[in-house]
Amino acid sequence: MPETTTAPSGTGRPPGSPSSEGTGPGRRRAGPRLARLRDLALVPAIIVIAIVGQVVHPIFLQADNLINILQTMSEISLLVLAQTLVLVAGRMDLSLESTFGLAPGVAAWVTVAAGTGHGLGLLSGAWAIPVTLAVGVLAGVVNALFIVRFGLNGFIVTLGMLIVLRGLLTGISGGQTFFNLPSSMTYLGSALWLGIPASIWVCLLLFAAGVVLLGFTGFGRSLYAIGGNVDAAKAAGIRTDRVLWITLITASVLAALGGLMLAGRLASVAAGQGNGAIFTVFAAAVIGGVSLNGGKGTVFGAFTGILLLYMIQNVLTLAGVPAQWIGALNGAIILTALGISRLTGGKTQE
Amino acid sequence: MPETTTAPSGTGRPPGSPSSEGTGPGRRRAGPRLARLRDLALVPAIIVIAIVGQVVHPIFLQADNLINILQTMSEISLLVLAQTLVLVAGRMDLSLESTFGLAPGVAAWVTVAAGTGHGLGLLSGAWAIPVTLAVGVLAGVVNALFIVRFGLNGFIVTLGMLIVLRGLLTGISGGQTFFNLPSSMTYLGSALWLGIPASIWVCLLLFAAGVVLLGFTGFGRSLYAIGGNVDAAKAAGIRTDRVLWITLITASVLAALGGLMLAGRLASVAAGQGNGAIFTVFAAAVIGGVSLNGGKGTVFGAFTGILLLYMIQNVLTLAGVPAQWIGALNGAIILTALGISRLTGGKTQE
Amino acid sequence: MGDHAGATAKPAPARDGEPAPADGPVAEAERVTKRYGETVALDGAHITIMPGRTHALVGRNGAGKSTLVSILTGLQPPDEGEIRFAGAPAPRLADRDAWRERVACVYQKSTIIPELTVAENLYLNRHKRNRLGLVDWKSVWRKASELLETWSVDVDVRRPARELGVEQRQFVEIARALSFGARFIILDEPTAQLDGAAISRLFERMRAMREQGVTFLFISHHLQEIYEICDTVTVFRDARHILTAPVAEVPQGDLVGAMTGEAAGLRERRIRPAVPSEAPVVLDAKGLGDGELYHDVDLRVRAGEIVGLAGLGGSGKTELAEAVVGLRAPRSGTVEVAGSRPRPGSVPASLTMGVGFVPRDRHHQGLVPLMSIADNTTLTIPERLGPAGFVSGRRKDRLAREMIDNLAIKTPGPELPVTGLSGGNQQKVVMARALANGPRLLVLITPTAGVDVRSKEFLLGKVEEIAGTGTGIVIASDELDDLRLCDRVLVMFHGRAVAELPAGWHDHEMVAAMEGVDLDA
Amino acid sequence: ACGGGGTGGGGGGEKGAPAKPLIGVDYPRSDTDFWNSYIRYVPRFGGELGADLKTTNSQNDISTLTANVQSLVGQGVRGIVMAPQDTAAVAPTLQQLETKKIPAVLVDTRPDQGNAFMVVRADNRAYGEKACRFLGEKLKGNGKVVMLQGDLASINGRDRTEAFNECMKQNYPQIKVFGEAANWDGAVAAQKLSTVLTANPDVKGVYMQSSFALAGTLQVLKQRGLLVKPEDPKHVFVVSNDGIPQELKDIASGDIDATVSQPADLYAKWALSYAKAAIDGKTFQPGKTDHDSTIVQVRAGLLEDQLSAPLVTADGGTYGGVPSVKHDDKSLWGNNLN
Ligand SMILES: Nc1ncnc2c1ncn2[C@@H]1O[C@H](COP(=O)(O)OP(=O)(O)OP(=O)(O)O)[C@@H](O)[C@H]1O
Ligand SMILES: Nc1ncnc2c1ncn2[C@@H]1O[C@H](COP(=O)(O)OP(=O)(O)OP(=O)(O)O)[C@@H](O)[C@H]1O
Ligand SMILES: [Mg+2]
Ligand SMILES: [Mg+2]
Repeated sequence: MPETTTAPSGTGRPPGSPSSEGTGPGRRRAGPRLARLRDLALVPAIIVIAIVGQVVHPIFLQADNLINILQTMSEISLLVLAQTLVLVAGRMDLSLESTFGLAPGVAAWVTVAAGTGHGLGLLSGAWAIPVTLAVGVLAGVVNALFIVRFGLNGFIVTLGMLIVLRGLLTGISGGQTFFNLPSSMTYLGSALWLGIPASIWVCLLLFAAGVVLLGFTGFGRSLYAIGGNVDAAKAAGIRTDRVLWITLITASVLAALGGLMLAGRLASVAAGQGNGAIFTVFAAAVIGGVSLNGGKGTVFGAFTGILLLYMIQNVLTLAGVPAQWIGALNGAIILTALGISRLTGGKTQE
Repeated sequence: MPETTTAPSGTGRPPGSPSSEGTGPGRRRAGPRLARLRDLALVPAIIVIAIVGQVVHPIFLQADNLINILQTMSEISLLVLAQTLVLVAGRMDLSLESTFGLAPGVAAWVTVAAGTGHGLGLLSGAWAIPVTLAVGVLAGVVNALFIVRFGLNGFIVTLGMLIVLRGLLTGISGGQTFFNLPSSMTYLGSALWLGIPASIWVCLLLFAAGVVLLGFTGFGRSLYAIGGNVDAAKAAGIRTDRVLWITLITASVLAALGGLMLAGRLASVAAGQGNGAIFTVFAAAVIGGVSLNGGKGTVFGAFTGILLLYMIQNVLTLAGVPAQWIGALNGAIILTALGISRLTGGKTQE
Repeated sequence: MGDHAGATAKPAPARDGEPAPADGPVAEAERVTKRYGETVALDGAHITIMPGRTHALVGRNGAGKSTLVSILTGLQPPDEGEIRFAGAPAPRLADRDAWRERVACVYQKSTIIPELTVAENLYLNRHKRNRLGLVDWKSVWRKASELLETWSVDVDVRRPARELGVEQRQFVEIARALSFGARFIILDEPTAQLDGAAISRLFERMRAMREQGVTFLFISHHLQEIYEICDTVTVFRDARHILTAPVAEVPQGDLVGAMTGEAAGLRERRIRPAVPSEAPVVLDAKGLGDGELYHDVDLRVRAGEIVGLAGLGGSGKTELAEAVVGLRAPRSGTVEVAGSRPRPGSVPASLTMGVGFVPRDRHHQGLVPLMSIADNTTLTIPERLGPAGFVSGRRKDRLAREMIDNLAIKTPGPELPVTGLSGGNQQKVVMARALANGPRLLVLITPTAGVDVRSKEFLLGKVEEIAGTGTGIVIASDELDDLRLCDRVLVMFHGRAVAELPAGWHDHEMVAAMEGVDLDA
Repeated sequence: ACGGGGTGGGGGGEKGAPAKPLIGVDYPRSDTDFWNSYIRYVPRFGGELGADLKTTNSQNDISTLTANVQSLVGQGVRGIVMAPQDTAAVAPTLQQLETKKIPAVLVDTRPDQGNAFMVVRADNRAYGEKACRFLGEKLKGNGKVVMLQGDLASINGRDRTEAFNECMKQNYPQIKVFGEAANWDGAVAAQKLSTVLTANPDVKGVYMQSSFALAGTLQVLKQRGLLVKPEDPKHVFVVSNDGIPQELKDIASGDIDATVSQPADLYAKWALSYAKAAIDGKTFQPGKTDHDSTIVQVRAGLLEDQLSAPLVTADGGTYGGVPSVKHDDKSLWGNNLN
């Protein structure tokens, strides 16, 4: 046999009988370590911002200011959570920002007394929360109907829904703000639990639930499977349609709840509530490592994303940057933060 | 040696007639006809809207009104064209809306005389157009640098750029509107050629060029290849990086040109020029059949998308719908139009 | 050949019938090393390809063959080492045109762009232009049809490529690579998706081109093909070059030995004991039919029995198997698994009845690429991972480790994303998923596609072992190796079950049956 | 500047009262000419008053405003000036400030609920009314006018819309009004205007609720050959709102006919001085002020200083009972910017 190189047996990978090949102890932990790292990709950026914030203004790290940041982001962070679920399942829901405004808007419309404001006063205040959530469910059902049942393109459907729902809010409110909300509507947004605003508790609890849901339940895993390869998920016996229905409805309900919290904090529902929020929501999710192509990202990552955005805002405010330059600076910081995080956390080109 | 080598043809698998899996002649023509149909998917919707419009107001189909529609959409349609190129290549560029405002904004800033308005008056009016286009090129170069060269996620990069560029415009304008633009800037947006606004000509010519580019040139086809499967495109010898550079820069330049046309039509550059336009742009492109996942869609389809959106707007205005219900109606019509078009044109779930 | 080489046709001087050339190697790779993170894909490997030869490259899954291909075709640079073409150093990576002059390739991974038409896939980046420099679609279409006609592939070239079957796609890839007019062509597992006749056609064409002096580098896991078409063989093992020799001088046993690093060749298979006739029936399908795909098929499998489902592409065997497991609903007939009827067309229903299956295409329906091995293998058994819908990571990893050990999946650990595995090991993951729920009925559709000889032997051994535990097994395949271990084989032709062959058939009988030829007639 | 820190300490300083009072100012937005002028005036008057300023910008978003106020309070400001564009949603913030005993001065808008030390605003309803009177007189009570509205969701825009519509209905019933929502966006305004003009070439008047639509409107008219001198019968009467320099210039050149000058300078000046006065412990009563305006009590706990917003015209005449100021009057803030 010509030019046979007798390779020494212990090369690159261990040869041998099938059962002995594989699992070398040395490489074993590379995978999960990397995955966890990616989850923490924004943490360095958050720390840098925190340090900068503290240098800019000594109040930054005080409890008051941190609570301020958390409370301000609590409502929109529910949208981020909702969008994360939908994105992981490989879809997107633009209409969340409209549900965020419409759901409490409808509740206010039917519960606010006819004389004050321009409510109808049809139902007593106790109905406000059920109505809010029902509107959320309804929006989710319509989305799911178009997307899952009729198989239409999710981007277009939810874009259309965004316009319709926003238009409905403008329509029922006549462009005006609802106020004199029933106390059931203002409770969540204004109560303190253990000295900390209830909305912060709700936000943190829901995010914790989200972490558990996506990371430690079969349902969460099926979202990743559907987002990663829907055919494989089907072939693995996952009821993909049902999972998508549940996800889309849950997302809308979360959006409705977030809207309720904002309505409570502001003791009113503006006709434009939620307008433009979807941009921030996508930014937070994507910065936090959630892929627009589905199957990738974690709830914790999304949380760091929205936290980072609001911390940047807060620091810029504390720094007293001239208003007209805030925008440019904000963008530049986001780009830099991303640069740092993603370069340390690995490429994310997709 | 075990029995494996005894297979008759020596292949271990039996021979068979290959065409058995092929297509019967009956099915032969279905493919291309369907593809062409998809391109025209919005045409029925456009016709329906045109009829409704004519019923609503007899002026709808008169030349004046049609010119009005075309002129109004001409600037933003350049954004749609730009986004279509980028989307077909499998990327997206959110920052186009900011370039749309910033490019003419910078031109106004450096050319508007110092006394009037708040320009610097550094350069003579003749420089306005070169400056506009140069800003476009620059924005494209920065995008391409981050996305192609450093391999960062395009959505995040262009989102960051969107914020930065918008912020820059706010910064240089101090939030105010630039007036008293040099005549070179107002020419394109206000001149008439053969009795029809120049911006309509520019828009139609560029779209025609886009149709030829994407449909009939090697460059255009390489965009589809890159958007469809970038590895395959590389393997086919396409210089994917170079093509993406060119595409991103071209898109930004188109956005700058569109912004220039709008500045010309309004004889001013508002600090918020372009804000929120990207939404309409995506809507038009996606409704027009361009896929967000790349490799699919045509320039003609995108054109029908933006045309449809502006026709709906026009009809609603002519119909004198109460302002507060315009939003909801607009959305409902878009959803319906989509329903019709996509059900006739086949599923587009992706 | 030059006829369909398109605008870029190189002058192809037909060096009439002198395949033994005197000049130096067309391509050489020397001391090439390539690493992916911690994985060493190539470790100082070398290969020398002499002109006019058809050179085989063999090795087990993950031996580094495809990596070498991507380096030889300029898709990626080697970390160390050197590539030379005809003695001259390789062109710069950016200079794609220079690479394409030197080498054409059918990659293992599909390079078909699904949204583009077949014609355009064939002529991508070398479209026929008219005088204005614009693409001349008419002539692109015409040339594409002509090109495919020479391969007897009958498709409308204006259809999007995504509508093609796997086999047709493969032909598009092959036809494209061979139409460049390059003098050196690499084929990475071109036959994995083809049936016998198609392979013969390919080989015929290769022989004809070799007569004209074209050099091939041919990769396949089917060693018979190596003996049939190649004159030189190189073996890679564990990222290294092991041997290069004329094919005639290496008997198959030695070849397998070189690939696996073991002295022993392939094992002789034992004769399976007959399944007792009183064994319970695990699958009873009656009168299954689905339009033109298949009609009126009965299929009955007893516990411990292995039943083959043979047939060519388009015979309906795959669709039938998919109907059995609930991937698609049959239009008529009933499926009964161990006495009860799962809802037709419902995979979850089938799974709860105790059906496990390996789908046809692991990339399509088998794997969720971003998820870990552990997640993929346990995807069908969420209820076993923890209480009340929760998933315990530890339990998941333990189950996955068991399966990794059981199927000898070569991986650093259960947390690795499946994309990090070689093809054969990915296939094992799919198999693991099928076995995860301890199925009573196991349906395997082309279970060994793209898997190396040793792994194939191992996987099939597993199948036998599982049958031994009382599981009924259906193997839908056209690979004779897969069918050989079946107790009986149901042969399908044009949607009908035309024959049933008991174990011990001869290859020509099976082939004839699949072809629809009745030997007894 | 009005008297200094001598009276300080009355408001309730726990520590030694600082030499300069620290006032927090939240700007409502920075993307309109009007508010940018306001933003430029604030530091100027702050300096004149001898106050230290902390500023934030809520970018037209009420929840940002809430957060900003919290962070200003955290930074120890002793009085707050803000201009909430959403008059209902600001109530919780006002309540919070009240409990913390931090006086709030509201600029431009009156809160629907809650107390504040003072509201400094011009009457948005009066804007609409003045524009209506001017157009009504010029059109002699007949014809068609287009109203380019701001955002439906904006209280100021809505006030102008309602006042304009009501005034037209009452005083000039023969005039037909096309109300078009334009979202404070010049391109949208131009689009709607040209659509209406196409369908109704005989439109004779345009009321734009803010200068956002200024240039675009003129371009649309120009394209249709309607941008002609007021004497020409084809002239379309254009009334704008804000009083930025460009509007004054356009009035001078005859391109537009009138505007309502919003007092950007007075907003800044009086808001800051009320804030300082509050910190100094002063109080105010309804009635005439020393700066040509009236303080009215709109409800218990809420005083409002109603600054005058003059109608500006080319000739300074009186229209339908509304007096106007000539465009080159030195008292107009738009003429004092540079
Ligand atoms: N892009 C990549 N990233 C990481 N590792 C890779 C990559 N490509 C190949 N590898 C690793 O390199 C090794 C060699 O892979 P290669 O594809 O060359 O094997 P192969 O011999 O072609 O196998 P097969 O017969 O299955 O096709 C594999 O173990 C694989 O894990
Ligand atoms: N991200 C990755 N990490 C590690 N290895 C990878 C990665 N991507 C690809 N590879 C390796 O690349 C090689 C080629 O993969 P590819 O999917 O092309 O072929 P395959 O899986 O062998 O397919 P088949 O066997 O169907 O013919 C595999 O050996 C795989 O291990
Ligand atoms: Mg390979
Ligand atoms: Mg393989």
